[in-house]
Amino acid sequence: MINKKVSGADEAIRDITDGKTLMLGGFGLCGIPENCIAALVKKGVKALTCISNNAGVDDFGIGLMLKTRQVKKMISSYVGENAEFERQLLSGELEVELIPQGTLATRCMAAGYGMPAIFTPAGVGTEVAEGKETRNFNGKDYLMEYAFDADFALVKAWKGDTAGNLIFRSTSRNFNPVMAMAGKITIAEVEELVEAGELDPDHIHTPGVYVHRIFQGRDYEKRIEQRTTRPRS
Amino acid sequence: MINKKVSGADEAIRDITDGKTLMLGGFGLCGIPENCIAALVKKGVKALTCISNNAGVDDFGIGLMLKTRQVKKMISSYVGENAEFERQLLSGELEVELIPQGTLATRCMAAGYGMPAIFTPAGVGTEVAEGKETRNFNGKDYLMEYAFDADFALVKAWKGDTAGNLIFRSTSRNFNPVMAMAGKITIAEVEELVEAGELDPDHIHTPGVYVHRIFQGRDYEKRIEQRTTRPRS
Amino acid sequence: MLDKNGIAKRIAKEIKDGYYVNLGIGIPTLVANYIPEGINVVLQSENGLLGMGPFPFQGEEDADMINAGKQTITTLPGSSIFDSAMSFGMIRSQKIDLTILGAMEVSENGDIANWKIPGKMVKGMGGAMDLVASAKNIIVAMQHINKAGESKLLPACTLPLTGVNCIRKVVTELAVLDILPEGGFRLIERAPGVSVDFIRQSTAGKLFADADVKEMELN
Amino acid sequence: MLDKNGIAKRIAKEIKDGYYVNLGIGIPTLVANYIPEGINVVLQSENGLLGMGPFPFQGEEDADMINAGKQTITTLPGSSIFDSAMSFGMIRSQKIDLTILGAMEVSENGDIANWKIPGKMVKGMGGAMDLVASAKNIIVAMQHINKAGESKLLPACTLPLTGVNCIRKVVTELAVLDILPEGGFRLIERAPGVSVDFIRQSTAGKLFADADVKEMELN
Repeated sequence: MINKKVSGADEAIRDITDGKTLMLGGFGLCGIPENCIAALVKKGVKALTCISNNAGVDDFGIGLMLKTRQVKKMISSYVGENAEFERQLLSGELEVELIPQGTLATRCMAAGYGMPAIFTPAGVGTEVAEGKETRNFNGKDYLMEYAFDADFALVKAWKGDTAGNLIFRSTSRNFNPVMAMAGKITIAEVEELVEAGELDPDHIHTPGVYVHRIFQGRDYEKRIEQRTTRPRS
Repeated sequence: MINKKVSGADEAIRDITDGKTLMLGGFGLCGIPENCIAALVKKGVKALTCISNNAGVDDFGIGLMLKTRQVKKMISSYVGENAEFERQLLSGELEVELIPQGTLATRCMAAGYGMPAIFTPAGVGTEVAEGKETRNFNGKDYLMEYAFDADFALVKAWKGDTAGNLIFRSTSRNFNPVMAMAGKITIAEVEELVEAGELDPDHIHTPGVYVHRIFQGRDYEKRIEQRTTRPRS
Repeated sequence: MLDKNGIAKRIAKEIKDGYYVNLGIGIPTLVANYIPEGINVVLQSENGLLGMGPFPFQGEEDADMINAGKQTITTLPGSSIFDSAMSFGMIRSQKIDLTILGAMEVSENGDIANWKIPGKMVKGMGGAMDLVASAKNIIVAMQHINKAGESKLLPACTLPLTGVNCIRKVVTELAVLDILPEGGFRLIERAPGVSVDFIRQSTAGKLFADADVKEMELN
Repeated sequence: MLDKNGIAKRIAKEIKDGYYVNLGIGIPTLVANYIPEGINVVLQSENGLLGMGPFPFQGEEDADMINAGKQTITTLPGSSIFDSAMSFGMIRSQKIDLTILGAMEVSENGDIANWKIPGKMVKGMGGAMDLVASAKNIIVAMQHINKAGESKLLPACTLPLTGVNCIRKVVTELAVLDILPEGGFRLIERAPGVSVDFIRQSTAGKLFADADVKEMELN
């Protein structure tokens, strides 16, 4: 097997430089690459384009990189939880491209699956369709949307092995597997890194071929956005 | 949960009638829906269009349905192991459409993912491209290939639960998950059927929403085509 | 006139045994509380879960287990987890029988606007555009009139659209209305104590209403 | 002149540390036997496996664990299993560093034919068309001349094509040849004991050969 293990976040992101395009996994604050984000903030790399379903909250997730003004452009589907984001957007400091969530996911998958473009009905007849090719199949209109072209994908998994294989836990899976497939260089941080051979080949969500670097993350905060509970009756 | 359990193969295929289009999972004889095929042979339904990577061997798999002349048309990628198939093809008794294996898989996935068409470079410049739309993206030519439209998908899994969730074992996974997503009605036969709740939600390959009927198969033969071994040294 | 729970309760009656249902954020989420006993329904959450269960007990919240509203939730026996591409794959291929979502405006030809107020609000569309473009059966849960008393059921939407010609049923604090294929709202039921005249006054889009339209039954 | 194992042995020298490799049926399968010690290579089998291991010991064959040639095989520590769509997804997105496959004919502009002889043989293309259309690095393992002594390295293929302008290297029982971007075979190495003249005679397509082209080293 090919060994993908690196020492940690700093080594993993060593060649992420100003102006690069990054995909970041996660939905809300669930399943985000916390260690990579912290390392990017520490490194101070700038003018990034970030493809991520959400933009974090004011003081966590991608929000940390917005605060330090490291992000030039966000490509997201929903950014409703971040006041600093909204401020930068309304002031024109931040470019934002909002696209449907399924389109976001499928454009990642298209990159990982070597499909240059896909068709989706999402956004037909709306401002999302402006400037895009529309095509009718079987009486229904679809937009043609292009595969993403990202320099790096930063994903977070539950378990991984030195061969780069990843297993996700619960709904922290979300965008992580499709982004892992889509990066030119994919960096995976995991809660538990094991030796090749310790994961069941049938249960691997992302095969190691898609992962270029893997490291065991630390100090995971795994913040909860909406702590909803029910009383014990 | 919604209960998808039926008594067995006969009940599962009850509404497969003459002239229907079926997808059948499996690669070679690995992971084929043995019970469903036996029930179709018993029922004697005719003029079927079968979408399957292979056509079985003379006396097993889809080969059994070729022997009984139940198949009008095969859509496959490789059919090299079946003399009866070759005879029917050369005599003109059987229509055959040979398509690249990746195109076959991706046209299934397209159906399951609600994408009317996909782009693939496979077959550009060959007879596979005849009559198809070619499109250039970033300097490379692709064929546009349409999603399959199958009345039924017949798949074989290792374990399944009454909610229709499926888990596959080893390389018997192959086309089964993508065909399971693609059938208008999907019938799954499993080696072990358990109650909903007994399978780990993180390890399910095919979510139950894609499966309409599930039953515990029996008398699995699981024939090996090429029994290759190495000596114990 | 219905409160939010009343709207949710009325919508719950539209759910049939064996349905896979996607519930949007807000009022739609409340619908889960009113699904009748004996009806087997599987809730899809588009972040990647089929078989959404109730909120966890206090102390059992799991940061890795949330719904599309980012709320901590639980699974049920038979649940499955999948990635975002598969989640929207099953939405596009119409494996979800019913989608219930909120709206800021709906038009008489079935257009919907619910994601953006230019210059004021830019939260994004999330999965709403995918859902409305794909679902075969969509119910909108919304307020019939805004705080200024203006109708949100319009001849044409004024806000940026989420989807066109896709909504077939609307449930508001005042009424249940179908949107006719040829255009126009058809009044199906009145909320308790609400008159047809008041509904007519509150509907800016074309309204078709019989004088004797029945009152909702909520139990 | 090389036998099949000799061809496989020569091709194995092209494999670099860290490569993901797809091996076709026939001679390419034999390549796995000659991968040098210390070179870490992961073999992909397009039916859905990364990390193909050796054949199982007698009595340990598993009908569920086969390669693309339908042979019983094993996994290695770090293997992963996936479905056919993902398998060809990773092929199309060029995650596989090297593809080795057989051919019936190759042309001087890099076309390949290996799936059909009209009226005689109709086995199908399997995954070959996907592989040749997608891979960035393809080596063809083939016979230079057929049993009648006719060249299979042609100005243009006569059989139905598998792919166009995609092959860059060919290893035969006689030689290693590159296919030049501008067209033509360039002789890189001679098999032991084979003369440049014989290779020239055996190559119907345009051949570029220096008189002093070196002999292969196989060990």
